Amino acid sequence: MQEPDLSVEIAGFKMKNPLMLASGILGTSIASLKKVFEAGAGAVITKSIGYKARVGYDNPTLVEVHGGYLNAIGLSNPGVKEFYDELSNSKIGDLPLVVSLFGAKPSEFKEMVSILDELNIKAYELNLSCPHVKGFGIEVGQDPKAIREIVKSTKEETKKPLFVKLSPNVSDIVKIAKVAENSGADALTIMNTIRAMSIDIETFRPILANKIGGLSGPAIKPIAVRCVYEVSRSVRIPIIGCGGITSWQDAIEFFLAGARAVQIGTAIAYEGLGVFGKIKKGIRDYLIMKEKESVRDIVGLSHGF
Amino acid sequence: MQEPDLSVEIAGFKMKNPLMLASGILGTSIASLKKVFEAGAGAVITKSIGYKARVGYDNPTLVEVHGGYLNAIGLSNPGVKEFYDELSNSKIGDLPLVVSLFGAKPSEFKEMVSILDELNIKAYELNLSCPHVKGFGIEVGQDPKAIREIVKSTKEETKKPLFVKLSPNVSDIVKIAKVAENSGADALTIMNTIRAMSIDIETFRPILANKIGGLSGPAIKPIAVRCVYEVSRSVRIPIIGCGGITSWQDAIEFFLAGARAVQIGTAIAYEGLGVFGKIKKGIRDYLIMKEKESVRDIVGLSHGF
Amino acid sequence: MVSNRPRITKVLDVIEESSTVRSLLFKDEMCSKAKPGQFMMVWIPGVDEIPMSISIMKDDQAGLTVRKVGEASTALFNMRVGSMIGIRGPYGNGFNPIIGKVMIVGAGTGLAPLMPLLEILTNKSASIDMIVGGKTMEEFIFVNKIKEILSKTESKIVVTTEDGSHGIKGLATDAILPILREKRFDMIYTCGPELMMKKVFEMAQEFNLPVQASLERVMKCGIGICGSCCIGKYNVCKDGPVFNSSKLKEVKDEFGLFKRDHSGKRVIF
Amino acid sequence: MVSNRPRITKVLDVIEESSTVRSLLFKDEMCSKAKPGQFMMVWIPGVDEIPMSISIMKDDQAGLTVRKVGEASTALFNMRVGSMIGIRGPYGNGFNPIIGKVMIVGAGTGLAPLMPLLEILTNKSASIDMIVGGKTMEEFIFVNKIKEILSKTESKIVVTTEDGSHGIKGLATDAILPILREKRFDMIYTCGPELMMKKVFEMAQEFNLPVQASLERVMKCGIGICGSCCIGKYNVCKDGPVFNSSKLKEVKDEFGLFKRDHSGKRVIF
Ligand SMILES: Cc1cc2nc3c(=O)[nH]c(=O)nc-3n(C[C@H](O)[C@H](O)[C@H](O)COP(=O)(O)OP(=O)(O)OC[C@H]3O[C@@H](n4cnc5c(N)ncnc54)[C@H](O)[C@@H]3O)c2cc1C
Ligand SMILES: Cc1cc2nc3c(=O)[nH]c(=O)nc-3n(C[C@H](O)[C@H](O)[C@H](O)COP(=O)(O)OP(=O)(O)OC[C@H]3O[C@@H](n4cnc5c(N)ncnc54)[C@H](O)[C@@H]3O)c2cc1C
Ligand SMILES: Cc1cc2nc3c(=O)[nH]c(=O)nc-3n(C[C@H](O)[C@H](O)[C@H](O)COP(=O)(O)O)c2cc1C
Ligand SMILES: Cc1cc2nc3c(=O)[nH]c(=O)nc-3n(C[C@H](O)[C@H](O)[C@H](O)COP(=O)(O)O)c2cc1C
Ligand code: FES
Ligand code: FES
Repeated sequence: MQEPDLSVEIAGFKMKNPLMLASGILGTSIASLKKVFEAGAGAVITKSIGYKARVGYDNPTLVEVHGGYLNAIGLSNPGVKEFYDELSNSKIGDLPLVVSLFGAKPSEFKEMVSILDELNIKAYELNLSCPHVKGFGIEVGQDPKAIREIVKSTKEETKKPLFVKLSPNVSDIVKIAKVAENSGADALTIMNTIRAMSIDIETFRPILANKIGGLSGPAIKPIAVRCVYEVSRSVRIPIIGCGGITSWQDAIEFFLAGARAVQIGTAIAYEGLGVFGKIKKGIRDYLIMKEKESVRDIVGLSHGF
Repeated sequence: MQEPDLSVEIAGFKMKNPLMLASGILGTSIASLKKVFEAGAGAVITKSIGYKARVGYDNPTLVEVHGGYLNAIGLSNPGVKEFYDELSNSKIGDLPLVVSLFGAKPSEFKEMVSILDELNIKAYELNLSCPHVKGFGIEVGQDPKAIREIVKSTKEETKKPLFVKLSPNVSDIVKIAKVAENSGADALTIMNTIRAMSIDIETFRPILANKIGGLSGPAIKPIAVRCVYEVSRSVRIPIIGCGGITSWQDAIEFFLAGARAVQIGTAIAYEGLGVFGKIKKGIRDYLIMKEKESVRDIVGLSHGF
Repeated sequence: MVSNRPRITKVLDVIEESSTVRSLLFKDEMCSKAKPGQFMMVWIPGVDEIPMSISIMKDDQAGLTVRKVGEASTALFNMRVGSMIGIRGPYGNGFNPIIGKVMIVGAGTGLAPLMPLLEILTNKSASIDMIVGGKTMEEFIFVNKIKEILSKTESKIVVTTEDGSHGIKGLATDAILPILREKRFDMIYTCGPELMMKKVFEMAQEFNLPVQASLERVMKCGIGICGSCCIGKYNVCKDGPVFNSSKLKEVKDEFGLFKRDHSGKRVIF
Repeated sequence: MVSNRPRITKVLDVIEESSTVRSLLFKDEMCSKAKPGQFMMVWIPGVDEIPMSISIMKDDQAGLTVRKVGEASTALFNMRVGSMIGIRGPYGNGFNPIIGKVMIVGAGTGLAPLMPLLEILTNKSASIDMIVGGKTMEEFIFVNKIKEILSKTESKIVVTTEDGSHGIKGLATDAILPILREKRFDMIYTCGPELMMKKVFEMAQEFNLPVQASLERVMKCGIGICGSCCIGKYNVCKDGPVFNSSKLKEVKDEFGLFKRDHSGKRVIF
């Protein structure tokens, strides 16, 4: 049997394998991102960058729960200008780098892209779905009009592919996904974390300083699979699956649901960076066992039933 | 130290302890419900009853996932008339019985209540939130107008307390909760399961016959805690917490978040009916340790921070 | 880690038991080590998931024996070597095999859970009286296998058919009375149509003998939470499928009288 | 089951180390059995959660030693017996204690992670040369305790103050050079201000001696996923806090040059 082809292509962006580092995990510096790439990721995404610097929330910003983690980092980031200084084409080299952006209004996204666009960035991911920062994430990601304006005006500013990252904290993710597609999104990342909370029973207090945070990890996987399945049956652009992927079996489940690539975040807390190699090997062996030539051959296979 | 008071009262319905059996679990017959009551529940809820009989979905209707279960039973029920025959005041006795109802339109709810109301039922729970049956649950539970009409017209038909069970599959559960409150709901049950899916990677198929089901169990607990916290800060009527409660610590977390009582479902799959006794004892010991006289004293305590 | 989820396995062998009954053999560690009388939920992808007794256990393999009845059982019946099925379980309590003189009363595919029991009992019991009932000769299953197993012990088999095409003409229960009058038993095991089991139970009560009967009800979850398999205060999937005499007494208002369909509606036997 | 979650514990004892430094003792099984140099995330409910070295381990108790600096450390400093804090960890790699001749260079609360190391080393090493630096006499902590521990072995302690109020006048690093010229060491351990550690590292490089230095960066998750504590390709919380010479070389473009604030912005030392 021939070696299966793990490469995938998303709106012209070719990746050697379908595994991406999810935004906000180890995405502070190019050095860290390179390390993740060397561990086996097909692409890496920076943490979400905003127009201005934000320190984010006070600690505790992270707490473990059964089956996952809550985080309320609060979109801490050094601002687009400082971040621009952090990057340089010589540093980036041929790192398959995606920059994640958040903002409150279309002009901010436009401005950020115009600053960054000369860099050797492969694509942008618009984070319209952070579940715990007022005015930036979810309020935007639930509002069709805001999505339309942001995607359209960002699209005007760059020729690079635009991924739009959606929130599951909506009544109908399919509707939102279609709006993003019709506004010019080249791919959809599904999904971000789910608004959640944990209270300490000894002190009676919410543990996160921000009280509410986003739930990630295995706990949300079945919800993410459902979102990928529903959306991929209703849009034409590629879907990047994200949410709780920890094993190669999880990754396969997302491909079958309709994802063309997958992102890995919280699994790194459980498994370390070795998780990329393990999942890659698992996908390869699975394709051989199922006599499939490439990852592409299993994308959306569950739709047939 | 005096024995703490575990009793709670919800819209005139007095329960000896704040633990309720969640709807759809073991709620087919009075004999089963009695057994759960004898195991230590303060109140028991029937599975959701509709106007007409429904066989529900084909199997598989249930599948385990990491941290919980997916189910798509499909609101199978014998219809209100057959169910009426199943009950009788002599059978019910003083079982603290709540009947769960689902329906597609206000007239169905009205009709069901008019049939059942003479029975020794303590309260109704309107299931406006089943996440996987078209036309009944979630479509209703996302639509403020439908909620208003159903709650108002059911309220006209009965003097018994009405609990309205809400779905987390909405953009803003607080908004929906306020609609239910303003329409006359006496309490809110928060929350039902979350739409989710599981695909078998050997056969490429969604496992549930209905493909999409509802996620319950520990995985959804932090989401339910968040919903209870947010809603209880915005409405005046009591909240009944539900979602992933498996231990006494979980129950306490819900009380602190703002729930006056809690429902237990999936935990029975992990722990059996003994879970009621264990949780009850845990709550009692906790109240003693924290020098609180009653469950009421800890409801919503986390709001102070 | 997650156990109540179908484990996909391939059918390794299909054994023709009669024109309407086949046994399927497959690899499944967990069910190969089950207790006799336990069952599994068998997923027939794209069709249904139905409860099936474990009729064969050997090495790391388990087997089921299915009669084609409706859509799901026919799909299972039509499976070939290599077909994929999903197995979860083993579920339920199973029979409690005792050491002593036992009677076993089985009919139709009710013999399926009795076969592993029989094998264990032959290693334990001094004597087994086996009564096998059926409508007609052609529908009989396992008779040769049973004879072979029983040949190892001081045991007896009685076969009854309603049309008299094999063994004694009549119902299995007709054959029991004379034996009960003659011989004292420590336990009666039974599985088959509920009305037959009810009769067995009543006769056993008369003779003051303990019974273990394996019941059937509509199953969805298989793990004791959905309530669809309820009989009295019990769930057949968890508290059963094997009911002993005292439990049978507790459910006397339902046992042999009615069951529930998939909607929960009562269906009179 | 879930380990990265604050374990609430009560402060059992508060020890005044200096006018600005206190040690808190509390019960925590896990941190009482940590490796020297590991740290914990300490939740001060309603205030903040900050990384703190484990400075005391005995029986089922652990302790921390905090200098009041900003809001969080002052809140911790002001805790009383009975106050509740939340502990998660132990985190990080910790020091690798060796058998042989070692030098330990500490300053300020940098001594905190060095104390458990010192106790282990006294049971292992033939000789310890301890250099303790500080601004002024009043700010010194642990000196008597260190002397007591060292008295058990063939060891030496050198104290330096910038104002000359105690020991040698000058920086800790000034005191090192003569000792390095005189004596050969198998390892240099250091914790304190980053510029001091940088100097120690450079001198050690000159003499071709291996170093283990415990670094500080802004920490949020503590478990190697948020990236806020990055230095080069490493995360201090997971790959550190203790960096050996080869790792220090790998991060030479950042070590002693800049760190990042809570937003990720670079801050020059
Ligand atoms: C514990 C247990 C063990 C069983 N063991 C065997 C066995 O070893 N061999 C065998 O052939 N059959 C066995 N059955 C019966 C089997 O599960 C099916 O009911 C039968 O095969 C017919 O199913 P069908 O869907 O093909 O027929 P249908 O025509 O769809 O249904 C026929 C009848 O089967 C029953 N049935 C259908 N689905 C279910 C279900 N999910 N749970 C329970 N009953 C159902 C209904 O009462 C229905 O009236 C067992 C049942 C139980 C509860
Ligand atoms: C591994 C490690 C071990 C440490 N051990 C000790 C110890 O044993 N004793 C001790 O007194 N201090 C220790 N610190 C430093 C301590 O975590 C705090 O930084 C210090 O107490 C000041 O915090 P503050 O919030 O009160 O001051 P602030 O005025 O808020 O901040 C002062 C400085 O502390 C730093 N800081 C604040 N919050 C954090 C954070 N979450 N993570 C890292 N740095 C932060 C910032 O760089 C800031 O410039 C350690 C730090 C690390 C990384
Ligand atoms: C600590 C942490 C920080 C995160 N920061 C971001 C972020 O800055 N931007 C973003 O789009 N998503 C962020 N996320 C969400 C992840 O990218 C991802 O969508 C989510 O965690 C679900 O995937 P997972 O279960 O594999 O982690 C963050 C998640 C975590 C756990
Ligand atoms: C098998 C099963 C059946 C259910 N059926 C119903 C139902 O009929 N009506 C209803 O309102 N909720 C139903 N639910 C939802 C539960 O009542 C509860 O809201 C949910 O499971 C979350 O609580 P848990 O995590 O404690 O199970 C069902 C849940 C399960 C697992
Ligand atoms: S099948 Fe669900 S309780 Fe028995
Ligand atoms: S503190 Fe988050 S990676 Fe180190």
